[in-house]
Amino acid sequence: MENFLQQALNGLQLGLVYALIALGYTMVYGIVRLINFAHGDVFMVGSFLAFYAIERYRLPLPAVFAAAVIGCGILAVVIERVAYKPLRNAPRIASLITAIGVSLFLEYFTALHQVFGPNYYAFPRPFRVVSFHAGEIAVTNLQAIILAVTVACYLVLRFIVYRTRVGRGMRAVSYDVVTAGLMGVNVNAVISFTFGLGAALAGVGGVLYGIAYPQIHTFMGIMPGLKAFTAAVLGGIGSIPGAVLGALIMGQSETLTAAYLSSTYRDGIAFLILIGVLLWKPTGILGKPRAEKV
Amino acid sequence: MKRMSLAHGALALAWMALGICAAAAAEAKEIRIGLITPLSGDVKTYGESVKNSFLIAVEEANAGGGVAGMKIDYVIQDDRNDPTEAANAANLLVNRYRVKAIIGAVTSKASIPVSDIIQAARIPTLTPTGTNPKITVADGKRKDYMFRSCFIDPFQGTVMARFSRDTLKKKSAAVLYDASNDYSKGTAEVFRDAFRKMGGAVAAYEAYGKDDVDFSALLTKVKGSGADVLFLPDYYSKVGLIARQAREKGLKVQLVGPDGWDSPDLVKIAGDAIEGGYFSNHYSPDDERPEVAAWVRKYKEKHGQVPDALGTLAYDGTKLLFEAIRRAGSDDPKKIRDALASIRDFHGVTGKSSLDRNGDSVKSAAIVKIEGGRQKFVKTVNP
Amino acid sequence: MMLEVTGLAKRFGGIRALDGVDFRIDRGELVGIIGPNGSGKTTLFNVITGIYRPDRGGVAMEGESIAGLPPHRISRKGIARTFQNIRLFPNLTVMDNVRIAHHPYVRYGPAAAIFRAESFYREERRIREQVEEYLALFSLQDRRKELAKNLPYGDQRKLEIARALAACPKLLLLDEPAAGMNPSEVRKLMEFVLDIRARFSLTVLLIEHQMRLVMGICERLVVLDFGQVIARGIPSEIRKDPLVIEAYLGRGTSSNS
Amino acid sequence: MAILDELLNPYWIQIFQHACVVAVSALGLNIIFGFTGLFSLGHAAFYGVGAYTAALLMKSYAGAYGDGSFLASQAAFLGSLICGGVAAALLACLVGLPVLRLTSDYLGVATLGFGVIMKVVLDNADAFIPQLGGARGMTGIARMTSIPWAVLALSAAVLLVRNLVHSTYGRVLVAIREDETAAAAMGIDTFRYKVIGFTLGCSFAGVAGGLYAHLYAFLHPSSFDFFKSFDVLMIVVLGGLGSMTGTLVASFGWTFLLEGLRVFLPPEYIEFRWVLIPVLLIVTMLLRPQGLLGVREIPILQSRVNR
Repeated sequence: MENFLQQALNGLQLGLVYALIALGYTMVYGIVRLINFAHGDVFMVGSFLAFYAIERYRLPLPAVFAAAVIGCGILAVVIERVAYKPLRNAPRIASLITAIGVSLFLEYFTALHQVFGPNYYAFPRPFRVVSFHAGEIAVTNLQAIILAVTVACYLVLRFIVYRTRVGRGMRAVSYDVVTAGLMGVNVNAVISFTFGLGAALAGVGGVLYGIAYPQIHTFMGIMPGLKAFTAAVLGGIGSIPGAVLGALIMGQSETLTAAYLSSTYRDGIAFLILIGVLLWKPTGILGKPRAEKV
Repeated sequence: MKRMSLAHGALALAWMALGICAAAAAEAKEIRIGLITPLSGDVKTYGESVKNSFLIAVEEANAGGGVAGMKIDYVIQDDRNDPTEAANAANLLVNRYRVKAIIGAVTSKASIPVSDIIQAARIPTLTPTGTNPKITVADGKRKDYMFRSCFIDPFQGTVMARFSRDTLKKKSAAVLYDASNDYSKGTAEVFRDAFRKMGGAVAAYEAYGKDDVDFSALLTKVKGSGADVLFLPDYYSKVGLIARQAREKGLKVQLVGPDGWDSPDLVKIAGDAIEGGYFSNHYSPDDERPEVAAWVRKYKEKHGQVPDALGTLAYDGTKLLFEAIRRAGSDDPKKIRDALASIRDFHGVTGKSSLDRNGDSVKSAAIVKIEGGRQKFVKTVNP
Repeated sequence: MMLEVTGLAKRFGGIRALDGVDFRIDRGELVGIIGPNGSGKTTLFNVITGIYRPDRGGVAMEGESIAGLPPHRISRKGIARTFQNIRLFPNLTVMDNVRIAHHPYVRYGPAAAIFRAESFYREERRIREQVEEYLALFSLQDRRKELAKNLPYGDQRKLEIARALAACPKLLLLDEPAAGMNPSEVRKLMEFVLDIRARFSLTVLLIEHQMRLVMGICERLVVLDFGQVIARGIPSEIRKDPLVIEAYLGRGTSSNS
Repeated sequence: MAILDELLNPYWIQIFQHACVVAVSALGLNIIFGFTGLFSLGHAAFYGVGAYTAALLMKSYAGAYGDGSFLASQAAFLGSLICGGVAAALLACLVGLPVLRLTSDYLGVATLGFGVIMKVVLDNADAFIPQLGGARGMTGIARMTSIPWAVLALSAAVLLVRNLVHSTYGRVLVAIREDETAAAAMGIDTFRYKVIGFTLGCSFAGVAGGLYAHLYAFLHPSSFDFFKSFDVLMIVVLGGLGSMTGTLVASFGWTFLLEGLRVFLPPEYIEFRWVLIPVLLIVTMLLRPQGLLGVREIPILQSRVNR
């Protein structure tokens, strides 16, 4: 039992990091119906920005987060302007292809020596990791920080979406772009803001990920990105609580598969769960069924 | 449906034309060799070590007046650690650039398709780092133009199993390996079997995936298994992460591993967690032989860091090939092949090696301990 | 008897879109279904054609129950329809839109298509001739190679009816065929519906908002409100029915435009 | 003469064959996505299934009968290609029956998930069938694919797609893409045809996989991961969804571009190859969102019954 709880705690840590990435996927999808495959790579950039902030400039932790958040936000807004906005009225698949293009570009471009370089870098720990023992279970201060930061981000996000003007704009645009535009919502600004906000969360995720799994390289964003995206779909893409729920399920399924079956099958099982859930609820656990108007 | 307009036809043709034509000129009194190495993709960093070392070896040779009176001309191709691209690169080098010999590829999954192509084209090729036995011998058939200047998977697994059992006196081992990496998987299997044969128990034998970063589930399992030694056959980047998480989980077992551990970055990633670990290597940078010191200095001068194992192996491999060309005294691929096959007791940075009848290197391994964040030479193990 | 609907019920969440609808249509009749917005008219069509499964009740086509069958099976029993919000195949040509409807009757297999057997050419020729007939009927023959999405609105409506006819139905369901048409177009449409009914010996059931159309051509009317039949009978009676007047005028949704 | 010499270089010939193989697979995805409108992100998995099936059969044939005569081995090759296609089709049908009930992006995600699962299976396949090699890759595959085979397979694929698309069956698939509800109301069993379209498209991938296996003579699971599915998707979209000509142009363009950059980029910029490719991809997409050719076809691929 202690073992199980310990494993579940491990899964929680992984799930919380996925959640931060999944939120960006779900918001962007909710607003422009785009699977933003470059999101995982924005997360990678966040990790690298934090890496430089700590290693080279010795910034304090809050400044490290700020650097990653701002850097990722700007990057995502630029990506949106350059690669997605011109295609907003084109077939949806066109922007999906440019998203894949942007993703490849970020991976290979940042691997150049002139940018981040191709190495596996050791991510410096900005604080010492200490374990606390509660009976047989070890909890680290790192896990506590990850939990606290993720919950805080989630609350801030909910506040923005449900309590602010721009959040109302986001909800309006996600409901109907054209009508929102007619009602005076600045659609372009709202879309840019959404990309920026999603990327900012990915930036936070990038910092936490670097601290938790202290090795970074320019291809590190692919799998967490894919898993987080899957989590968002699992929870019901477009739904904010859904993304968190999906991410927590992904984290648990991966860790428990590794613990009780074999780590080799962790990806396989995670996606089996995804397919199973979709067959049971075709729009994800918390996704609203989109009835077609006939 | 509309008919295709001229403009669109032209655009389409332009796309296709991008790939076609251009020619190469060859000069006399030169021997052209090729290098296939991953210069993009997830193992670019290994590919660059190999490229840097290869270039140092070429520069040295040319500065000394070339090899057997011929200047070394070279063509470098990227394989992106992708078997298809590696095969294309080999084809390009063999058929279009008409190289007389090839160094490459770096990873096993890229080296196997390369070995098939160079065998058909009869171009002697040497992989400095590909450890899968199937590179030189597949399905019982020796590819007689393919050689390797590093250990094969079984050797290191056996060495570390014996070291753990006999020297460290460990009774129960745990093994964590990457199931999608043949180097990791192959070494793990051999270690497991050898350790058992020597009377030890294998308490945990667990796989993970290439992109896993969270090993807590596996480590919790290892902790519960009561193993007193943990074998980690993988590259330093993964090993560093695992070691670190193991210490954070309060796991206090002896860590051992193969040559993939060799990189200054291992200590950076793992911190104290890797302290006291042992691994098998081709050489140790603080080995006192003059070749080693000279090589480390040269690499540091050029690239500002200590060379890793892959780079050092590539340097030795390239030198080995040049030695064969020198002995052949010609740029005839057949003669170079024969010379390669006959090399015995070649002295390189990584020690003395000979190529056996399968084209594989027979060489001793160094056991290295990580102490005070540095690699410390422990002893040499002969095959 | 062509179609019989008994006690049909369908709910969406808390809304009873259909709540025990009964009516029957005889062979060759032209019946109109009217009712205010949201009274369940289109849902009724969707349940009859199998797009929605009914919660309760039965639908019988020529005495055979079709309730709960998938749409394509129902279509093959001889029911074809048009849609309120026009659902053509926008990126197919006018001709291909109509040709699709022949699919259930095509007598060559995929192998014959791939190897271009004689039967393929024979059948394609036959289909083509028939399609030409339908297109001529709707004066669409000059637009046969245009993409459906590029047609003007009126032609799209016509094309949708042509496509439905090409499926060789016994019963044709028209969902607001006159929507968006001006009075002269509506008059032409009325004549046209009567004409095709005679020519193809059809039974027609139509939903319509425009009173002019239903009163002008329908032999009988069924009035829906809140998913229930509140009146049925010949147009002149319906016009005077107090329940109907209340349903329409009582809520201010006048539809006598 | 120099140009001819260059073009006949075995290197370009190998790339040409690879382009043919890619085109066969991409035509399959065009049936699935371009014509039927089913968003599949798992095409490479079926490519892999075909590759491993054909290679395994061919290898066991060679083992059972020795090298055999030329004709016998060519016939065996044809047989294993067909089996590769059939294996992919069977699996597609099995996967499609549940998964094709999903629509648009959800279908894409489910097929992507299937691709990831398939990669895990291939990585561990040696546990069940040692010859498949698992993560170490499968070796010892005969080089059977040749120019005639590649061209023959591609021509057959093009002909098949062309003849099918310009028949009532092709029209049905396109109708499903355009409006599934309306197609069902026209008496079309849409689910059945979705499964058929998906299965057929995947069988193309299977045959292409068999050709790939016997062209490169080495199979590794990493050649069939979800990234490779993206490659095919890019080709199909780049060429123009629903355009066979576009798929052909993009398949050849893409394959030759990847390889051409090896030759054209100055050696010191070789590592920029994969920086340039995504840039070209993005720019092309921005300039031609509907694909290079949109829905245009060269005359030979247009419908004759339409005129």
